Amino acid sequence: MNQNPTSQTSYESDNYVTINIGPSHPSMHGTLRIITMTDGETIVKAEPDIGYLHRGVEKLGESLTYHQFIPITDRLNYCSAIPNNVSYEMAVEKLMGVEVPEKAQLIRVIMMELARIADHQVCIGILGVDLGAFTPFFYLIIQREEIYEIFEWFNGARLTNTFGRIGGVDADLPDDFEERWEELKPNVRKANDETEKLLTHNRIWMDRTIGISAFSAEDALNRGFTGPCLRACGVKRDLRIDEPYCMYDKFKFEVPVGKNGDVFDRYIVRMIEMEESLKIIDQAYKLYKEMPSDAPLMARVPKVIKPPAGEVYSALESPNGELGFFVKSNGSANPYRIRIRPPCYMMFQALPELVKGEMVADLIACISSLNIIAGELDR
Amino acid sequence: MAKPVIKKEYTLTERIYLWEILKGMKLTWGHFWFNFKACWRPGPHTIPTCWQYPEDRTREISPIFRGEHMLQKDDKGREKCIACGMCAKICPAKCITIKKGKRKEGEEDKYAAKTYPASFEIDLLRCIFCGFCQEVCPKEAIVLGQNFELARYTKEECILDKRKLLLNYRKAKEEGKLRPPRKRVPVVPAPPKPEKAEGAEAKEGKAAAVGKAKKKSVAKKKAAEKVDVTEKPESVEKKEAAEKEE
Amino acid sequence: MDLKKRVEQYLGPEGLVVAMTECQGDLSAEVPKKNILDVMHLLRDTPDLGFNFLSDVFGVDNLDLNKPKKKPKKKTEEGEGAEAEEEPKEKGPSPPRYEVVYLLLCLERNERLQVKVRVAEDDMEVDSLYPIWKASDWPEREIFDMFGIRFKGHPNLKRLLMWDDFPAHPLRKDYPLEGQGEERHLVYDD
Amino acid sequence: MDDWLIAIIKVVCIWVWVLLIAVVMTWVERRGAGLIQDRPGPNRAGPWGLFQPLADGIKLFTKEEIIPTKARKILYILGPLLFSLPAFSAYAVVPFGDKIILGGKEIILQVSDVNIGFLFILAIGSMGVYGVILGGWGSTNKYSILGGLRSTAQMVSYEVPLGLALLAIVFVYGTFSLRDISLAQQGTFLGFLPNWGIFKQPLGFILFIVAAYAEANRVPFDLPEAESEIVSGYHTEYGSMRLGLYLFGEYVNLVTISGVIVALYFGSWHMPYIDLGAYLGPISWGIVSFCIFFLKVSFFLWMFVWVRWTLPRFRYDQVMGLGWRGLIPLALFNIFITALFIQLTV
Repeated sequence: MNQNPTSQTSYESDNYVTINIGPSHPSMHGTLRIITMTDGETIVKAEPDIGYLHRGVEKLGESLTYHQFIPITDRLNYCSAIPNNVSYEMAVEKLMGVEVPEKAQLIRVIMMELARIADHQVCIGILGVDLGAFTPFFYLIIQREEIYEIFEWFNGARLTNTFGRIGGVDADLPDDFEERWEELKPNVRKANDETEKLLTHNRIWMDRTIGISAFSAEDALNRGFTGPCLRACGVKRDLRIDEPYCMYDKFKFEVPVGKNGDVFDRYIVRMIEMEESLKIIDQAYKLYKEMPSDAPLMARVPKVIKPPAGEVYSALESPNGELGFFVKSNGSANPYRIRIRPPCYMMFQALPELVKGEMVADLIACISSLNIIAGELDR
Repeated sequence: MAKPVIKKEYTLTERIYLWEILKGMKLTWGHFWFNFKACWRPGPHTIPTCWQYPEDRTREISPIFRGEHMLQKDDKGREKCIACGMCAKICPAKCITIKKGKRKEGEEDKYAAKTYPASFEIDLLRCIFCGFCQEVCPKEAIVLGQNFELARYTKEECILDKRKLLLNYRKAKEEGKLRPPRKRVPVVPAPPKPEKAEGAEAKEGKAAAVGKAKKKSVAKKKAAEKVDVTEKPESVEKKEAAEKEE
Repeated sequence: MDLKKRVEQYLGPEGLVVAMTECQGDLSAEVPKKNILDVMHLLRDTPDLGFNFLSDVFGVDNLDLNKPKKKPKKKTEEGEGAEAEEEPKEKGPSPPRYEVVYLLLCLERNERLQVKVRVAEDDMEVDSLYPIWKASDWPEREIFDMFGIRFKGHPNLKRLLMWDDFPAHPLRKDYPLEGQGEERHLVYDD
Repeated sequence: MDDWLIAIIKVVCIWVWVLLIAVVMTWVERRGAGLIQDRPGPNRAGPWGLFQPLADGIKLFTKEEIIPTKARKILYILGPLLFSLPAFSAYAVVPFGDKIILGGKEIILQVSDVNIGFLFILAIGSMGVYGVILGGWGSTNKYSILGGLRSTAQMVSYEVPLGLALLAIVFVYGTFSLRDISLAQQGTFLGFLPNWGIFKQPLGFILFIVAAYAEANRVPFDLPEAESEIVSGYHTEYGSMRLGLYLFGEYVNLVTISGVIVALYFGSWHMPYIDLGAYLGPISWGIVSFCIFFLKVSFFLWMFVWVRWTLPRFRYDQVMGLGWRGLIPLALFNIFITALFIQLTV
């Protein structure tokens, strides 16, 4: 593309209207801002402007100890805090060379997959709301509440879980987990089913999503796409399989792959991933039950964590894509530099290309389907 | 293994709009009818998925919910807190300030240990409810209770002093909503160097990394055992915390 | 053949790799700053390396690391309390202050490689990777925003997270955690 | 009693009645949405939350009226009035019952039985678009202008299939008067079906109802006020009672449209198979016919709510495509078939 989409050119033109969408707009997730230049309703140029939720998390991390940073990671992707926690913990554990006990890893898997379901539910629900279908959102969000209930009984918080500690997890699964899980599973399936019934084959929905903001696999890789959005483009890449962590290589699950990389594919990929997550949790819980009840949940880590000097990067497959933490230590009790690689950061920068030539309504659908979370976008 | 998920050809039923719309309407009607019937149930909690919050408080809150803080007392009604300052040190939001006081003669029935917090303040406006303070507390003195109704009229009310924290404890005790004692998270047993009993002893506080769930002597013994030598004995840390406070 | 040898084999002869370090299995290669584009082309196009995915780009400020190791735990307390004692230029050539780290990924073999470029304070310009990977668009803008390192050839190098006329570069180690009291003044016309 | 007095009483009664339905509709909509979405909906104000509209009304009335500095004042103020006035006046030709005999005087339950009732509805209905476009333009807000433009294009486009669908009805009944059409729907059709318009014009009914949804800016055609895209469309900048008038006008429109649907396609005040008028006295029949009509209208009002909370929203170009490429050819085809059929049978 010879014309660079994000370059700053004048927004004044006799033929075009400049519309400033955001930072406070009903469908801007968090506080995003997009300056669009439209020809009628067709977008000629769109330029995202981020930073309205910038809290300086990376700078903040340099002043906290390794443990104190865990609650801060909750606030990155607030729709699914647990993968954020785990990703950071994994990075520090890698830096320290600590092996996490298997049972703790299983608990992490179970909780992360629950968080993945919750995240996808929100994403699809919001996508529906942004396209005018309110009802599926509520069917999905009710089940998310049940998932949050499990989180609450696990360690006392619903949204900002502060899950796990460096070297393991902070609590065992609650006693009634199985009960809750068996109750939750069919309900999640039912809610997904109802969403599918309301949306998937509805012509209005199909018209609104199929072929919208389609992206080729090549472009997506060049742009650094990861996660469901990359898989929707037809690239089968899932860190859970490609770079297994947390015993993911022991579970059998499928990775859905789309073809066109449009909004519809992203939606379907997420739908199927939820189903696969349910399967993973089943398998993980089976393995978990086989473990002795007093199996260790924490590795032996010192009370004050002072990793040896060095720098590592560790990533996992968050619901949104590759979520990586780069941690550099200088041997002291505070991390020297923490870099967060949020998945939607890379995807959002491709927005100008994604929505070029689409309409304003499609821009909204595109943002929703990318699942942009301003918290992790701006950090 | 990749799943083909795409079906881009519109079928006839998809083409004509109406069939799928009617199917969707049937589904929403099902929900409507179910909830319409539920509406007539007595009591505030009619529709199963919704709690009519201020009236209906039947929703069970997890006993380990991380809500408003309280300072616990022991069985004899003495304050457990020893003002070691661990909570203030670990707090990521730096919302706890403690002033240490020395127990005088004749106050043995008020304070459990030789030191006690002369003042103990938690700034709820800063607190992020991560629960680290209750994890590090060696005496299980500070815990997060089940109260989630934190709205106040003024900023001053949001600063919990010691009186309020103890009041919270009394209220929770009266309502039977005390937090259950901490469960120990089993830790990987130490490498087989010392042949002392591990199984029971090796269980450490909830988060071994930050927690100090042990009696002092045991903790010290264990610290000596540890392979990772970065750890300081507890007393040193405590001193540091106290110093920092000044 | 393991990755380290391969990288050395392809990059070494042209002197394109200064040093290679390994930390917990993460391999990082330091390359000369002026050759970064060549290195990236080589890394991407050599079939044996095939690093075709740019995962992330970010900067690191090594100011505190380069300091003499007298007080190793000086900034454990209040973030950047050290701001007051401006570190004067040490005698002798101190190592370049900044690093730009590129995280590369080979999708076929699932190998990761960190490529590092050291940036001295007197020459804060690095070639932009935008022509190779568009993924480096925003990360480079962010580095410019946070560290003040400029990228040559970047089409739209302006601040990303902070507002446009923000006076400082916040992720530098000598910038205080609490900020310096910058305020954004929004000006509305009429 | 003088005729003009009767007329005034009728006007006032029907005005209040329509207003009341519209008010209750705001409650039904939110309560229905709640129940469909597994939540109770507004249930605090009064029994079952029935006073919620009242509370909303008080809120809207007592809010400060703000006119944006850069707004074009006259247009801005004119917008909501021009929107709500036609909405109220369109109901004048829609019947709401058969007739009632009071003091030997026959009173038809309709404000005025104009013999060009259809044309009146079409004409007045399309007046409403002025309010929308003026409000959108007068606000000097880009979202408002987009909303106004969307609304205008959509209303103008869907007038055509609406008119064509009505034309087929005129073919069938040979009159423009809604009362005459209502009267003609008594008895049975083909021996076993009620003699209702929907059985004579099934395709026409579908076309009409789709076009009517589009005219009323209801989901799935609610793009003029699509809140996820253009915030609130043409009434983004409005507040207090001016916003209230817009919202209110929409509900009044719904009542009118439901009334027209019932009068044309669902046998007005007739029960299927039973001619109640033959068994009841003149006064009681008047009341019963009114009730029957109202029940039918309520069903269609509920349909609006029901559909709204089921469907996603169209995109602007898709709405236009559906209108011009889908509905208009179908409507023409419908007219052709109807004309052919009438020609063959008569």
